Amino acid sequence: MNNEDIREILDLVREHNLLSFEFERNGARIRIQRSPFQSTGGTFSEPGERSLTGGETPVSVSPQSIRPESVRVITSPIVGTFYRSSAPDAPPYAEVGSVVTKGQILCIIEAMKLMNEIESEIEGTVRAFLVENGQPVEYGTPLIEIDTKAEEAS
Amino acid sequence: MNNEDIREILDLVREHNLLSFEFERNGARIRIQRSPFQSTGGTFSEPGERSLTGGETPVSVSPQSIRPESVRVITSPIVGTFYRSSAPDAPPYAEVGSVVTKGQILCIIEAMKLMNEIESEIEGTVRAFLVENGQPVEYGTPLIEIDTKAEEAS
Amino acid sequence: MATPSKRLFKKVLVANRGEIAVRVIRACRDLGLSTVAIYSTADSQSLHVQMADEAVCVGPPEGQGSYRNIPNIISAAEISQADAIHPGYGFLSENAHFAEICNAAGIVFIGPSPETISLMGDKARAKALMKEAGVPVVPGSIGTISSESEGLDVASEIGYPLIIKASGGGGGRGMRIVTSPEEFSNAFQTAQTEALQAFGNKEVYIERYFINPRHIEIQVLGDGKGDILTFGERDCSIQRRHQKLLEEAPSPFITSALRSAMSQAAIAASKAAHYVNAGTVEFLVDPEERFFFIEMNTRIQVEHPVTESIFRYDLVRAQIQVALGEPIPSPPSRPEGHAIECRINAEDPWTFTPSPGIITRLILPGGPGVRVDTAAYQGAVIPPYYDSLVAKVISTARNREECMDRMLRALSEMKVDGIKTTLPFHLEVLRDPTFRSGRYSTSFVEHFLDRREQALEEEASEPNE
Amino acid sequence: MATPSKRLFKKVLVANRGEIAVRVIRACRDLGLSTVAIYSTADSQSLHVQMADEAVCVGPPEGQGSYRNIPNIISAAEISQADAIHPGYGFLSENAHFAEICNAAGIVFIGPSPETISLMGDKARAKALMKEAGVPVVPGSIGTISSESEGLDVASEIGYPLIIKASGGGGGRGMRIVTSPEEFSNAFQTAQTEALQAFGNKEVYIERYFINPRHIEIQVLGDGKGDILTFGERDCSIQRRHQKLLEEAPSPFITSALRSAMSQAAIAASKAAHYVNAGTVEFLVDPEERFFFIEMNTRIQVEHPVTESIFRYDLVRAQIQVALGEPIPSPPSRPEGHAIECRINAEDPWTFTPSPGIITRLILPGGPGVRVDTAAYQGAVIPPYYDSLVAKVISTARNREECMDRMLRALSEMKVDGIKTTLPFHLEVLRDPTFRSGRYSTSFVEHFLDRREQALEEEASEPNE
Repeated sequence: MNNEDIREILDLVREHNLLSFEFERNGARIRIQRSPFQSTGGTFSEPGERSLTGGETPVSVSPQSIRPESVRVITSPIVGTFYRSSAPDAPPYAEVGSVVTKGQILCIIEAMKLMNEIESEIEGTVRAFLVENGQPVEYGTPLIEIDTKAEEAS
Repeated sequence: MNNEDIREILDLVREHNLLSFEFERNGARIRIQRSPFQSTGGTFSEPGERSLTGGETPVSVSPQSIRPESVRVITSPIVGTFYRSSAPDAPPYAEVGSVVTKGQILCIIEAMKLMNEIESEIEGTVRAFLVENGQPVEYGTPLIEIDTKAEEAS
Repeated sequence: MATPSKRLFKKVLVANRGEIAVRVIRACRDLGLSTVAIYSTADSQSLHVQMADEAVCVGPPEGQGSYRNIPNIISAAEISQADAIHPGYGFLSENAHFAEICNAAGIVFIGPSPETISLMGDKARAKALMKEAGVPVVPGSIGTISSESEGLDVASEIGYPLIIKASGGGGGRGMRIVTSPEEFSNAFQTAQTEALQAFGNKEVYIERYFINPRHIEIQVLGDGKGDILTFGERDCSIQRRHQKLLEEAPSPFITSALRSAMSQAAIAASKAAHYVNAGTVEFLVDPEERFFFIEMNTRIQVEHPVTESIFRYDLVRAQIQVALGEPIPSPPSRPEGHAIECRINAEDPWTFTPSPGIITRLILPGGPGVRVDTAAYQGAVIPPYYDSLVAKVISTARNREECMDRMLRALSEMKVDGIKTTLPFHLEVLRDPTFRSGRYSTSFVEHFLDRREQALEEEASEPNE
Repeated sequence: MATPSKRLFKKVLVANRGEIAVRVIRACRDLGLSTVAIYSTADSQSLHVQMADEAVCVGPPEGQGSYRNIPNIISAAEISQADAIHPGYGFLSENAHFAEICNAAGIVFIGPSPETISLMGDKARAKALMKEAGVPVVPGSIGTISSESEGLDVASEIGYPLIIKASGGGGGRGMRIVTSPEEFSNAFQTAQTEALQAFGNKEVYIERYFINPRHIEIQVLGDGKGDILTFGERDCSIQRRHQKLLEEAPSPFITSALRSAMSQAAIAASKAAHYVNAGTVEFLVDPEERFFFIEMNTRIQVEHPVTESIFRYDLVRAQIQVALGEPIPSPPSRPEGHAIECRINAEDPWTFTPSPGIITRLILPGGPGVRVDTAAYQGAVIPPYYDSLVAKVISTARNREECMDRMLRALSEMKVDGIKTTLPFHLEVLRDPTFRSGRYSTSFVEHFLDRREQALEEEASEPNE
């Protein structure tokens, strides 16, 4: 089983609106649990349910595009306001295309007047920013995509 | 088991409107849970739902056996008490094996002190009585099986 | 549980379906009585069937063959040994013949006597009796009108506008409004023809027609021992084509002097009819606060919960207790707070076209001051054969303002998927300034829908900026 | 809707989940305030998230990282511009530090002051204050006991049986019952060790231990203007291992003289603590009708609806109104009728093992006199991370007998599939002669379960005839 398989399974899980899915190859065990609501995605997205960060559920897979498997997504570990630089007039910590190292500061999340620096857990190249400067983020909001392969290639 | 298998299973799960599905090959374990919604009939048979005539839903198919297609079932057109004869000491109108003609009286259903004669709508041989003498019946209760082919053969 | 050893009856067959069947089963349970549900083949999965102790299928989907099928229903009571029948509302609830057959079969009919039902079912006889009892009735012909010329004479006495109604009818059919003598002849003939077609009886009568009246009804309860209890009024003016959509109690319009006068009239009306058990005396009230008897409903009403909420009184329980010959509790001398009921129907909220189907998702409102009476559940089917009521939501609060806000909250948290419902309609009504002011009449819904359509048209015709 | 132009706050963040979050959202809606839900990643489909105007994910499933995560919750209020926080019960509701941070951040904490929370959180300080205020407290040591010999001296003053309790604790941990001086030494050491392990503080104190007491609590509401309103008592004696399972009001045991005395004591206790907003003063009442202060809960209680039902008073609404600085309505001078609450938990009904999972079918009870507070819906998940409460069912009726019967009816019509619930336990309790007699104490559940097990064993050992 490779990443391609996993991706395919994840797509199936989403497509079939599954709540849980188990699988074993040897001894061939499978276990499926479906949601009783059969629409695809967001059955419960009601007018009332307006998430502050655009209604994204806190999973580390961005829905907007299919990512190469080398891409990792940095998600917000806290609730607060996302900033790309330390001050309004300061340059951003990183930009699309920036090569980043482990432990390098990528952005700031302000919470309770404190500036929390978010460090990269991996080495790679910044592929995309998923949140605008100054936007509120919740726990788990996808922030930045980092391509680990692109870094190696560069 | 490969991805193709999984996809096929998932389609089946959706098609059959399952909530959960388990499966094991060795030791052959299977476990299925269906959704209570939009299925055809009967998921909601609860202990509280005790029908007077033994919990049978008023469909003209007896659950106890698979019937040859030549067999027709006479169901009760009214609510009342089922009798096989016109009086306690009188002989039954028909018995298993009796050859009956169209319009022949098969049984009586007493309702509001009135004896309602139930006539056969078809010709054939009585294959079975599905209700005991003196039992209450509701609208649609299967009463008598008539085999139309057996009659021809006899 | 309360199970006195010697009771007049112990098992009640509920000759109805939907929320009212559920409501009656609940009251029976509270009293320690067992219950028998009846159902059509379309309702085998219905909540009332699941809830009752026993259930008997009485016929095919169409009400005529099942819920109105007297022989099958009586027979269902016999085979299940039910010794009482509660008719609910609609179906056989105001059928004097059915009540008579129950009596003949030794089954207690939970309601008034067949004579009372029959008397009140004949609108002309009922009116004459009320007049005799000193209850103000809508000015109109004494008895039926046989000819056009007689009609014109009566009309000139009553004055215009007037309305021609079918004697045997109800529900808006066979009715014609006449605003001037010139229109009379044509309207009279049409009404007769419609009456004949709809009710098999071409007899018609004439009444004054009110512009912008309120529809106010008084809940009564005859205790079977000669006393008539009253429970104030309900305002049922929010109607569309004579179908009530929202009711409230007390009425924002009725003063305590008027309430007292109307209650006295309702007692006089009930006593004149030797009334036993729960009933409702319906009045029209004109803008000058004059009230006129329209008719008496000899059954529990759909909207009874608003009265129950402000009196904290279980009317269905009391119905059964009266039938049992047991004493019923006295209601408090005055109600407390305000209550509103919204009838959430399986209908398009703006065209009111029925929308039967499967409820694929259901979230009911709850919390303090919110009551829901429903037979709906997630996965339930709303069949196309019967009325389209899905749920009654009742809010209760200290005053009308808080009650409306609580209802808005309750309806906005209610979710029904799979079918269309009137939730959007009710939400807009509850936000409408005229409704909120309390100054509305039976023409409210018509005007409200007109205003709404006009606003939408204006919006559509505005140029995009 | 009621939206005065100048209000102290307009948007309330509900720092909780489950039914109490739903309950608070409802009260906010009724008052025209907008709401922000917080949720853990396990709760993204929860009803409180669906119901609120906005929702912010504050952390992973475990409560420590989400519903108890102060920085994330304060930050969620900041990014959503919520200007008030309602803490519900449990989680951060009695965390003085959290209330302080709210204040510092300019967010209104809907509850008493941090000082009051802190004072009442320290059981020894609270007891000392109550003693000073003339409120009878459970006889025991003044402050903590530092040595075994000091403990033995105090014990001989109080008399046996007695209980050794952890100063910093609660919920049954670090507690030891001692019936004679011989047992004292061993129990003292064990209690100290357990207290250290559980609360990081080995301090303990000694109290008289009551046999068969009743657990009675008085609901208070400090109006913020110096007045303390009381709302009678709730009887919470039906507990298992200090977990309440069923509550009722009024208590079948409390006389009106005792109620009045306890209410006066609760007022004295609240005034001594400068109490503002809703709170509960808990007492033990011995069989001789003497009552003793145990502790004060500085938040809304799970069982508040029974009080709401008999007083027809919205306590959560009043909490918010007090925090808004608005006047609150006066409660009626005396309650009406009887109310019972059953906590239906997702647990095995006899072993009380939690039973998380998906609710595959849900039918909630309804009709007159039945209230349901729940965050459950068909298809909802009961996650394993939090308390197992599925729904609170509250029945209200004219008297206790009718109230119990109505609850029996309500619970028997409630269906929850997919998980185990305590419905069978509650149904049996409601039919138990001792419970029905009203003569029970906090040991009821233990004895009830023993009786039940014995009956089952006898049944099993009987020879088949």
